[in-house]
Parts: sequence; structure tokens; C-alpha cells
Amino acid sequence: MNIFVKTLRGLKGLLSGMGLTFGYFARPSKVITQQYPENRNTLKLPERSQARIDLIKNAETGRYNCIACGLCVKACPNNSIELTKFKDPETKKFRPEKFVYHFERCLVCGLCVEACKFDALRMTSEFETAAWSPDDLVEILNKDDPWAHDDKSDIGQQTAPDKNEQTASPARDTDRQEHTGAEEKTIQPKDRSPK
Amino acid sequence: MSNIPADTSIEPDFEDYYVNMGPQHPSTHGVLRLIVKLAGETVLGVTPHIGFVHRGIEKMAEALTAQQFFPLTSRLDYLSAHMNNWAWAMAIEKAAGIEVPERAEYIRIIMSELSRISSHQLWWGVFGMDLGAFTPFLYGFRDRERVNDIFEKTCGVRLTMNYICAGGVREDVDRDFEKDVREFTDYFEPMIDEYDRLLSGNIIIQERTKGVGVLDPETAKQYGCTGPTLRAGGVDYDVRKNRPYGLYPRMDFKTAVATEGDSWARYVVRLEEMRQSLKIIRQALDQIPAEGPVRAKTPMNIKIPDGHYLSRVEAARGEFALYLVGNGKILPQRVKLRSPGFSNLSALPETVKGWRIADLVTIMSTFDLVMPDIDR
Amino acid sequence: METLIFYTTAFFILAAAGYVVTTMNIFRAAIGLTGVLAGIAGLYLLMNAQFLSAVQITVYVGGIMVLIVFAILLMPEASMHLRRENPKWFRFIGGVSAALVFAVLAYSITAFIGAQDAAGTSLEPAAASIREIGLALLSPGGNGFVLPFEFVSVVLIAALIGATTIAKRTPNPETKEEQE
Amino acid sequence: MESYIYRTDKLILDLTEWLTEATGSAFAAEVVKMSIAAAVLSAFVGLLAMILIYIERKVAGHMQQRVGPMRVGPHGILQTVADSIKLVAKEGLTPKNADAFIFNLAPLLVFASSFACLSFIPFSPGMTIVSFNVGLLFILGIASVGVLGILAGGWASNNKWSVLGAMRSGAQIISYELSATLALLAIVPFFGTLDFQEIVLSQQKGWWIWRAPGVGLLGFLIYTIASTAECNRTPFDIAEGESELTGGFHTEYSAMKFAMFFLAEFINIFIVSAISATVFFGGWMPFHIEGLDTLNRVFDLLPPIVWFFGKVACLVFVVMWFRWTFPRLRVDQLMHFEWKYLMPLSLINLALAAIAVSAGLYFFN
Repeated sequence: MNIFVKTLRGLKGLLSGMGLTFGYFARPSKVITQQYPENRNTLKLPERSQARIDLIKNAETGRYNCIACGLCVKACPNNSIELTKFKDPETKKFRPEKFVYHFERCLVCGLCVEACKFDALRMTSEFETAAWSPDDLVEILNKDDPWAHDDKSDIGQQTAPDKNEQTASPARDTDRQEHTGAEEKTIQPKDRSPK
Repeated sequence: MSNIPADTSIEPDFEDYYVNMGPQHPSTHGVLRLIVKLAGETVLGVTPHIGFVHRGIEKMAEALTAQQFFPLTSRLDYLSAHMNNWAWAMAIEKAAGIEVPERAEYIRIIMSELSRISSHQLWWGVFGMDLGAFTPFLYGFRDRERVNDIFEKTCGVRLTMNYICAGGVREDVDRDFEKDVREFTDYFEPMIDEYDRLLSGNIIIQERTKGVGVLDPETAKQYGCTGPTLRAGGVDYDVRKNRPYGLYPRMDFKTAVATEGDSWARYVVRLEEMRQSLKIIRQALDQIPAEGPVRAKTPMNIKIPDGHYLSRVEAARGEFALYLVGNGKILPQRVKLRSPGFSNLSALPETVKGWRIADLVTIMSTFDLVMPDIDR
Repeated sequence: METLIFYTTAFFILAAAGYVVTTMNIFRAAIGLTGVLAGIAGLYLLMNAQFLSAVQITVYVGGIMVLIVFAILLMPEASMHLRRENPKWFRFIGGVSAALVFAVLAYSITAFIGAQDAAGTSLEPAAASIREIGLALLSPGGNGFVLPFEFVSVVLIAALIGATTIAKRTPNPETKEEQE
Repeated sequence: MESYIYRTDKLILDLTEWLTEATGSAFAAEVVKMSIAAAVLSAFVGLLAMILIYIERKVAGHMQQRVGPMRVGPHGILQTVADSIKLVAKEGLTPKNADAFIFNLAPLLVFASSFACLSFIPFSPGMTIVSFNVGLLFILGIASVGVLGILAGGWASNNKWSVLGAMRSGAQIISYELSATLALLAIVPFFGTLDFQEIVLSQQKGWWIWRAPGVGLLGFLIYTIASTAECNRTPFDIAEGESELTGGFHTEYSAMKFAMFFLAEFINIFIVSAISATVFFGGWMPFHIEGLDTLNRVFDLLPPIVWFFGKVACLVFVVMWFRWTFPRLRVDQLMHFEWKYLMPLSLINLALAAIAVSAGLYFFN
């Protein structure tokens, strides 16, 4: 008798599974696929969605907020940011000469944004970042500045040890305490809490 | 020859027949290479070869500050990224004596349980696919997508979130968070029944898993298996219960335990764990303070005082433990990761002996291996 | 036209048979043998013996050949090419005996046809319907074959049981799942 | 002209007559007819496989809450066309240590056996390429030749996974062929012929699935299960078992050679469904209920060929439905199931059928 009970139970299990799949088959309204490139215009990403970093411009002056302090460079675990700075004769403030973003190394962890004290960096949700070669992923973020032309030939040379006087070098050497000097600073969570 | 599985007494006269399963094989779920010794279809022995995605994360930790190491912990077992982050955060908090705000603790619990669910959803789908049914894979992904949406809304990323950090969580949750999570729990509970209808009730699944690949509790303990793999054998060990961390003592939930120790038990335990996780999430949502800080004030570069610090969490695959040695600098002296997958994998050769190739796939699937977790 | 088809098929069969005995690879020989058997099924078709042809394909090509191939797959030496190890005179004896068999067969067939022609009976084949075959096989009368039929089944059963007994091994721990 | 759709036997007769007149000899007419048939069949095979693959994808998609192919052509209709072009244009690789002759022969064997089976299928009255009085037996025999191709392909690939897949496949097909044959043979006593057209004609009063009391239904179930196994379809697709054997016997095949295996699989699905439809569901015979003449006349409005393909389509859908719901059996369970359950059951079914026939126990006698 046992075998009949088992057979019947097995048959019931099989049929219920078939019922389930047929149920979905018969109801095309249940389809959840989104046709991605076609729905590009209606695609809505959450506001916090982060895919890469970008520099923020001051709306009034039209200049980047970045003062090339190098905090983001130090915060990055993967050396994704290279930064050279110069003193703007106009404002007597430091400005980035070239803010080079190595997207091919970026973990999109957001630590640089967190480290930035001057509201100069943000994560954008621009996720279509595919490229043909890793070189295409290296980008100068302050490219609107007239001096930061899109010439990538000198990128990477600044990190060479002999000429990093003015480069905020990503401190891969073990003891970074000397030149970080940021230990006393504290991190506050960004104020995006629900109101 | 070290790479040849140990001889077994099953069929001594059979000519040795070795096949390479992997590194590129659909059911090793990553770059795992198994050298399988066969007699016909019967597996006489298995030697796992690992290390194809070894990144030296433990060593990298010695060159990174506490903050900088968080993104890397997400990339260990990418399916329980929150839990791994939590383990590192806990170690740092222990070391630096940081107090975590209550709201953050609740958020951590919710996030962890959500990622446990999402991990098990993926596992469920892949399990179905390993056994030859393709449809569960997409159903599992369909439901996992909802969890990922919740993650993306709050953390900005869908997989390697890097959300839990030393002293709390990086930022407060999204304003729709509570609504979304409640919606998800209500949506997903009937979906587990649907999983039952499609796979659990299926006689083929039962025939293929019941009694297959029994890992008895003693062997499991000896190999250091944890998580569902261990609990399926009747060992009631769950870090959340036995060595509670965070606010888990406030939660009322049962550890999912089965007794048989076979593939079916591992399957059932994971399904039950999803239900328990839903329960925990609901409780946490009820208890969470509506307002309050989510992150304690921490220095940007945390100095790790001299000493040894251990933290352990229950990741989706078992106990993830993290051992941190500090020497008063901002860079850790040494970090040791104890990943659940590695220990579980080491019990695999013992379990599959005498079963067939198809069972090897089943057993491997129910062990739920994630290669980056094993290779680190 | 039928003659043309016949000669094509016959040539194919002979070529395949030649391939079977000359190839040094046992698997290829098996495939060649399949060709021979299938060709013979074709010959049966030409003779309007559709039932026989179907049986030939089902039993020989679909059954026995698959078993042979299966057995070859189980042999570890299957992938190796055989070497000619036999002494020369083996081949000589083989050739002579083959010629002898051919001579005997040719003589008997021609003699048979001659006798038929002398008796005036026609060799024109008639399409036997499957019903007639079935009735003939199972009728007990003078034209029936029920006794040989049943006898053959008994022999087959005996062979089956014998094969099972030979193939049966002592139970070993490998057969875990059969204890359920 | 219109009546030809309904009376295809008349169409064939007229065509033969016309050809005989035009060519001047019956033999030449036969040759021309066969050439036409071969050409039509070849086109049919290509079209059939494309349509079946497209349907399979759409069925799979909708069962999984997806939409299936959508990009190439409206609703992705041309997707399989694009895929075929891709397969034809790809380089056909032969592994270095493979036995090249058998490696290349194997897909041909598989494909040819499937293709040959098609010529016995009664699409419509009189529309059978080859009309045999033992058609059913012949089709069963030829279908079993395909397994040789699979075995040969697996062996010749010189790949251990392929050999495993081939062995599994061989063992499986040989075993399940028995059940499939027995299930069909159980119905044969009812109509007492092995000619497909006559089988269809014998179902004028009703389809055998219910005319033969119980036996028909049981036979249909057994045949569905066994034929699914014979086609290497889920839940019996252990020969491919992509999660175990990475593709089984066709692991090493690419381009057109792979396409042949693939084509053969889909033709096989069609063939077993067509046999099932012919034997159990009356083939091209429209659905009739005795006494309800008006209804019967409405049913007659549909040409026989539509009936045939409709029935086959339903059965093909069932096979696809299986595939997208069930997991795969293990190889030893597969054998257990066949030898311990299905085979005895089909023997019992055969015995029951014999009793039913000799007692005259069937409906609409």
C-alpha cells in the first residue's frame, strides 16, 4: 500500500509544481522583465544609487568646490584618485590642477565622499560605464577647468616617488600617521535621515 | 601524488578514472577545481583545489586602515556582505571601545537578516538549477531583486554594500525603508510556500536529496562546519543564539535545526531560516527607535590599541569569525578571517564518498559554497 | 531500376563489411557493422519484406549494435588502435576459409534457384502482412510455429538469467542507495 | 482546389496521375514525387525546428515570468533565424585528439535517424511520405538508431564527460524504448494494424485514449513518460545534465554539428508527439461525438492537417511544460524507475489490453 500512497503523493507534488508554472504561463501580466535599453527614459534609480564619483560645482561661482586637500586620496583604499594642485592667483586658494579618477580601480565604496569635508565630491548613479579598454576608464573629473585638458599622457607619473612634492600621494607605505594628521577629525553621518 | 584522492576500499579492482570538475564547470559556482576519482558514475574520492580567486585579503588588511578595509570585507562572501562588514565593525568597536547607537544596532540586524534571506533565495534558485530545474533559479532571483532594491535604496549599492561601519551604519536608512521592508516581508512569506510547491513537494527533489550525502554531526564538528550545513545534522549551534552579538538577545526566534544531516535536511534548514529571518526582521521593525543617531563619533583613522580582538557573526553560510591583532597604530598588525565556506568545503570530500556524480552536485549545492569566501 | 538500387546497396554492404574487417579501430568497426546491418535491412525492403526489415533494424541496429558499442565504451582499450599482431599465415587461413564459405554458399544458392526454376515455382516475393506472420507464429497446427517460438523464448529467458547470474557481483558498500 | 486541403489523399492521387501523364512513366512519376517530398520535408524540418525552438523559449520565458526573446523581429520571431545563421557561420571545431571520422559522422547519424522517422508520420489523409504496413514498428526501430550516434559522438569526442554522457544516454534510451514500445503495442491489438494511416482511420468513432477502457489512458501516460526520456528531455535529461556533465555527449560539438544534435532533439520531440497524437488522439481525425451531427460538422470545417498539428502542438507543450517545471532524476533512479515501475506497469497494461480486446471490451464497438 505504501507504494501507492507514495506514488499518489509524488504525483500530487509534481502536479502542483506544474500548476504553479502553468499559472505563471497563463498570466502574462505577471511578467516582471524590464526591457532595459528601451526603458532607459523611464528608468528610475534610487537617489542614493551610487555608481561612480563626480566633482560638485558651486552653483554661484561655477567653480568646483574641491580645494585639493587630498583627504579623498587618503581615504581611498584602492588608489583610485590622483590629485595635483596649484594655488589660484585669483582667490589665493588651492585648486585641483588635475583630479584624475581611476574608475578601473574604484570599488564604489564611497569612502572618498565620506572623507570630503568641503562638499566637493558626490556619488552619481550614472551606471552605464562600460568601456573598451581600461584606459578609457581613467578620467579627469575637473575637465571643465581650462587647464585640465583631457590629455592622459602624464597620468600616473605624479605618483612616482621622485616627484611627489605637491602630490597628495596615496599613502600605500605602511606608516601614514605622519602626514595624515586627520585622526582628530571625526566623521559625521551625512544628514539624509528621514524627515 | 598529492592531488589524487585517497584510495577507498569501494572497488579496489577498478581502473582509476579521474575527471576534472572545474575550474570551469557550471555547478562549482565559481572557480573551484575538484579532481574526482570515479568508478563509473560513483565518486570514490574528491580533492578540492582552491585558490583561483585568492586575493590575499588578510594581507591587504595590514596595509589598510580600519575604514578602508570595510569594502574588502564586503567582497569576501558577497552574498552576506552586511554580516562580514558587521564582523569587522564589531572587532574595531571592541578594540577602540566605540559604543554603537541603538538604532544602528537594529538597522544592522535588519540588514543582516535581509541579506541572509537574499543569500538563501539565491541558493534556493541555484540549488534547483543544479538539480536540473531551471525555473526556480529565476523565481529565486525574482524575489531576491526585491531585497536588492531595498539595499540599493538605503546603501546605494546592490551587492557589496559597505554599509555597516565602525560605530554604526554609514548613514540613516532611506525614508521608505520601513515601508519597503514590511512590504517585502508580507510579500515573501507566501513566496516560501510557493518555493515549497515548486521544489520541496516535488518527488524528484525529495528522492534526490533525502538520505543523500549525510554529514554526521561528529564529522561536521571535526571539520569545523557551521551554519545550515552543521545545523542540518542536529547540532544546535548558531552564533546569534550561542554567542549573541548586537541586539540579537532581544529577538525571539528559533534556530532552524534538522536531524538527518542529509541534503534534504540542509535544504529544509535553509528554508526555515528564511522564515525565522522574516520573524526577526518584523520584530526589529517593531522595536526600532524611530529617531536617533545611527553612527557614533569615530576618528577618521581609528587607532587599534595593542591587543587581540575576536568578533564572530552568523553569516548566511555559517560562522564568520574575525581575529584582529592591533599594535597601537592605525594599521592592524594582523587580521585572520575564518570564513564558513572554507571549513564547509573541507568536509565535502568526506561527504561525497560513495555517491554519484549527480549527488556530488547536489551535495555541493546544499553546502552552498561561495568561492571568494573560500579563497579570500 | 530496382536492380540498380540492389547493386548500390549490395556494394555498400560489401564495402562496409570490408571496412569492418580491415579497420584497426574497434569502434569504427562497430560503426561499419552498423552500416552492414542497415544495408541488409534495405535489401529486405527491396524484397518487399517490410516486417523483416523493421525487425532487422529494431533488433540488430537498434539493439545489438547499441549493446556492442556500449560494451566497447566500457573497455579501457577502446580508444586504442589495434595492432596487427597475428602471423601472416593467419590471414592466409582466413582468406582461404572465407573463399570456401563463399563457394559453398554460392553453390547452394544457385543450386536452389535452379531447383526452383526446374519446379516452376516463382521466386517473386509476396508481401506478408503482419497478421499472417503473427498467426503463423502462434498457431499450433502443421503450418504453425508455436513450439519453436515458445522454445526460443525459454532459451532466451535461460540466457537472461544466466547472464544476470554471471554479471551479479557480491554486494559492496557502493550500492548504498539500494538499501532503501 | 479548396477541397484538396480536406482531401489530401485525393490531392496525392491527382498529383500522381498528373505526374505519370507528364513524365510518361509511373516510375519517373514516383521519382519526382519522392524528390518533391524530400524537398518539402527538408524545408519542413528546418522550419519546424525553428518554430519549436522559438516556442520553447517563449514557453520557458512565460513560465518564469519573463518574456523570452523580444529583440529580433516583432516579439523575437526571427531570433531562431538569427541563431541558425550564427550556427551555420561558426567554425566547426574538431578536438585535436578526437576520432575525426566518427566525430563528424555522429551528428549525421542522429539527425538522419530523426529525419527518416518523419517520413512515416501521417500528416493528413494520404499524406505520408512512405506508406508501410509496419510503419509503427519501423519508426520505433529507426528511432533507436539515433542512440548510436549519441554513443559514437560521446566516444569520439575523447572527453571523459562526453563518454559519461553517452553511456548514460545509451543506457537510458535502450531502457525507455522498451516501455515506449510496450505502451504503443498495448494499443495495437485494438486496431490490429501497424500502418499509420489505418491506425488513424480506425479512430473514426473515437480516439483510442478513451475507447480502450483505461488501457488507452495508462498507455498514453506511460508513453509520454518514456518518450520524454527517449528524447533526453527534463526530467530525464541526464545525458546532457549541464550541471553535472557540462553538456554530456555534445560538450565538444560546435557550430553546425551541434546544431544537428539540437535539430534532432526538437524533431524527436515532434515525432514522439506525432506518434502519440496518431495512436492515442486520432491523428488528423477531427474530434467527433456520436449523435451531435451539427457539432461534428463544425469540427469538420477544420482541415485534417490543422487537427494533426493542433494535437501535436498540445503534446509538445506538455513536454516543454515538464522541462520548465521539473528537476532532473539521478541516473540510478532513472533506471530504477524504468525497470521497477514503468516496465512492469507497461507489461500489465499490455496484458490488460489483450484481455480487453479478446473480450471485446471497448467503447463504440
